[in-house]
Amino acid sequence: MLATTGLGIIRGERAVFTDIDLAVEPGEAVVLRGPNGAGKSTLLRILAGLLSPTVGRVTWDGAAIADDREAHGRRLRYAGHGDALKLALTAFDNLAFWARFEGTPVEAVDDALDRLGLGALGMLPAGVMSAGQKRRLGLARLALAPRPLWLLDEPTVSLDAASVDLLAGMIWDHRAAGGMVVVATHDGLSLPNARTFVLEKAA
Amino acid sequence: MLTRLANPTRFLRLADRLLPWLGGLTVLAFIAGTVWGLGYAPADYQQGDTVRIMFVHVPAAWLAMFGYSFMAIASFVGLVWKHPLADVAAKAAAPLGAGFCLVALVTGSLWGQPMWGTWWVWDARLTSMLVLFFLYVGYIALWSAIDEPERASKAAAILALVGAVNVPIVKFSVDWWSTLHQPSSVMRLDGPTIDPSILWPLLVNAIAFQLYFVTVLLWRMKAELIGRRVRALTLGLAAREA
Amino acid sequence: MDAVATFLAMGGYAGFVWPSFALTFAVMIGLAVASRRALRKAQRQLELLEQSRPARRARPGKAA
Amino acid sequence: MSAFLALLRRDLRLAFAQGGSVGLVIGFFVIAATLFPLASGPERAELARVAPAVIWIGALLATLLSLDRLFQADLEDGSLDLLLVGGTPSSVVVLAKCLAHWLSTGLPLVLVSPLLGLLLGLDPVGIVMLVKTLLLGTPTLSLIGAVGAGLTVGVRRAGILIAVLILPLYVPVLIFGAGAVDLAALGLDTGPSLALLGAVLLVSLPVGTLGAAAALRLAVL
Repeated sequence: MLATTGLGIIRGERAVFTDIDLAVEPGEAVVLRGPNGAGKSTLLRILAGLLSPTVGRVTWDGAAIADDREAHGRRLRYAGHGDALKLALTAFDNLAFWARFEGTPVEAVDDALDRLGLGALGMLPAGVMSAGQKRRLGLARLALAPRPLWLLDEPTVSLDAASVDLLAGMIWDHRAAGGMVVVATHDGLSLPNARTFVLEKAA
Repeated sequence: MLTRLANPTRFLRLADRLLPWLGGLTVLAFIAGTVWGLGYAPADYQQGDTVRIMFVHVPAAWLAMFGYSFMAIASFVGLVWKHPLADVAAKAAAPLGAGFCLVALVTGSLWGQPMWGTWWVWDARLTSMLVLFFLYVGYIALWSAIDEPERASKAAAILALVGAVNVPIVKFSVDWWSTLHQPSSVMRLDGPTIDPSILWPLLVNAIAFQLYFVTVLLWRMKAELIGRRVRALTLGLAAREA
Repeated sequence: MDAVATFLAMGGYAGFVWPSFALTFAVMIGLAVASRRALRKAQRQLELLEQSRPARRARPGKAA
Repeated sequence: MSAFLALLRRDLRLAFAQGGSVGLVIGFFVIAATLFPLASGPERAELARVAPAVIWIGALLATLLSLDRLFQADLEDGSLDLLLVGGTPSSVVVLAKCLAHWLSTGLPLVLVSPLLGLLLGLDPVGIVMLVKTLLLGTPTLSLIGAVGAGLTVGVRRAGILIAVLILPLYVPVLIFGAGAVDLAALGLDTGPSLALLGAVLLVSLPVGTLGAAAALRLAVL
C-alpha cells in the first residue's frame, strides 16, 4: 500500500503544496485534480521517487521509499509528459528496450503492442507515427509486465475516444488484479468508483 | 554552534555585529602591511625593488587557493549535511577566489617581465594558477546558467567537488609537464629562506587579505540571503496573481 | 623631495611595482564595491516588497 | 546487468543509426586536423613535431562536441525519467551511457588517428604510441565529460557551458597523452606517462560516474 504523510514541497522557494496525506489501497484508483500549477505532476514525481519532498514522507507498506529507491522503481510504472520513444527505432524495438532494461521477458512486447491496437505497426519506426500512436506506444509499456503501482500524468493527451476507452479498460484490468493507479487527468478518462483527490493551489 | 548559525536570521545578526570590526581591521592591516612592505622592507640584492610585488602577489595566490578549498569544503557540507548557509558561502566565495587568481596572475606577470625578460612563461606555478582561474570561471558560469537556486547550488557543489578531486591531479600533471618541457634556466620565485625583514610585512599583508576575504564574503552572503528572500516573495506574489 | 622621488622610482622598477599594487587594490575595491552595491539593492527590494505585502493581504477572498 | 547491456545496446544502435553522431564526430576530427598544416605550412619536420598536440586537441574537441547530446536527448523525450525510476542504480545508467559514448566516439577517433598521424608525418613509433595514449585517455574524456553533460542537461547554451566546465579538467589527460607521444619520438621511456594516464582513468571512473549520476538526479527535479 502506498501512503504519504504530511507531504509538502517547496520549489523555486514557493510552497507548491503542503500537508498531503494520501493513501492508495490495492485495487484503488485515485484521480488527481486541480488547477494548473497545483502540483499534480510534482506529486506524481514524488510518488515515483524522482523528486524528494521538502517535508513529509512517502511509504510503501510502511517503509519509506527513500530508503530503497531501486526497489520502489521496480514496483511502479511512471508515464510522464514525454513518450520516452526513440524515433529512429521501430515500435517493437522501443518497447523491447524497456522490457530488457527492466529485466522482463521480451516476448511480452507483441502482446503489449496488440493490447494498444498497434500490432500491425510493430516494424514501423516510431518517427513516422502520429502523435496519438506515439502516445499509445508509450502507454504500451504499462502492458509489458505487471507492476503494482501505475503513476500516470495526463495519459489521455492526444488520444482519440476509442484509445481512451482502451486505456480505461487496461486500468480496470490492472485494478481487478490488485493494482493501484494514481492518475492526473483533466477530462475524458472515466474510471468507475475512483477516488478524486483535489489539489488546491497553495497560498 | 554550527546548527545555531544555520538559522539565516541569526547569521545575519551575527554578521551585522562582526562586520564593522572586520572592515576596520582589514583597512588597518592593509595600511600597515603595505606601508611596511613598500617603504621599510629592504630591496632584494638580486631582484631589487621588484621583490616588493611579492607583498601582493603571494597573499593573492594563497587566497586564490584558499578560496577554492573553502568553496569545495562548503560545497561538501552543503551536499552532505544540507546546511542552508553552506551553498550561499560557496557561491559568495567564487568571485573572490577568481579575483585573487587574476591578481596573482597579472602581478606574477609584472614581476616576471623584469626578472625573466618576458611577460609570461609556461612555468608550472603560473600554469596551475591559470587552470585554477578557468575552474573558477566554470563554477561561476554554472551558477549563472541555472535559474532555480536549489538546482544551481547542488549542481555547482557537484562541480566544485569534482574540480577539487581534479586540482591535485592537474597540479601534478602540470609540474610533470614543466619538468619535461622547461629549460632549467627559469629562476625560482622563492629563495630557500625568506629574510624576516620581508617575511613580517608579507604575513601582515596576508592577514589583511584574509580579513578582506571574510569581510566581503559576509557582505556577499548577506546579499545572497536577502536576494533569495526577495525572490521567494516575488514568486509568491506571482503565484497569487495567477 | 629626493627621498620621495627615490621611493617612487622603486629602483627603476616603478613601471612594475606600482601597477601591481594598483591592480591589486583596483580588483579588491571593485569586488568590495560590487558586493556592497548588490547588498544595498537586495535590501531596497526587500523593503519595497515588505511595504507592498500588507496591501495585497488586504484583499481577501480573491485567492479562494 | 541486463539493464546495463540493454541501455548500452540501445545507445550504440542510436549512435550508429542514420542521423547518428559517429560520422559527424569523425568528420570533424579529420577536418580539424587537416586544417592545421594549411595554417602552419607543410614542412614535414615541423608538422611531425606538433602532430601529437594537434591530434590530441582534435580528439578532445571532437569528444566535447558530442557531449551535449549525451543526456539531452533522453531528457527531451522523457526517457531520462524512466531510466532513473526503472529500478536500476543511476550510476549504472551513467556507466552504460559513458561506455556507449566511448564506443561510438572515443574508439572511432582512436581508429582513425593513425591515418592522421601519417598525414602529419608522424613516424611509426609515434603512431603506435599515439594509438596507445588515445586508447587509455579517451575513456577518461567520456567519463569526466559525462559530469559536465549531466550538470548542464536542460540548461541554456549547454554546449559551450560544457566546454568551459570540462576543458580545464581535461588538462592532465592532455599532458600525459600528448607528452607520452613526445617522449616516444625522443626515444625516452614512456612507461610512467602511460601509467599516469591509466591512474587518471581509474580516478575518473568513480568520480565521473558518481558525479554524473548525482547531476542527473538534479536534472529531473
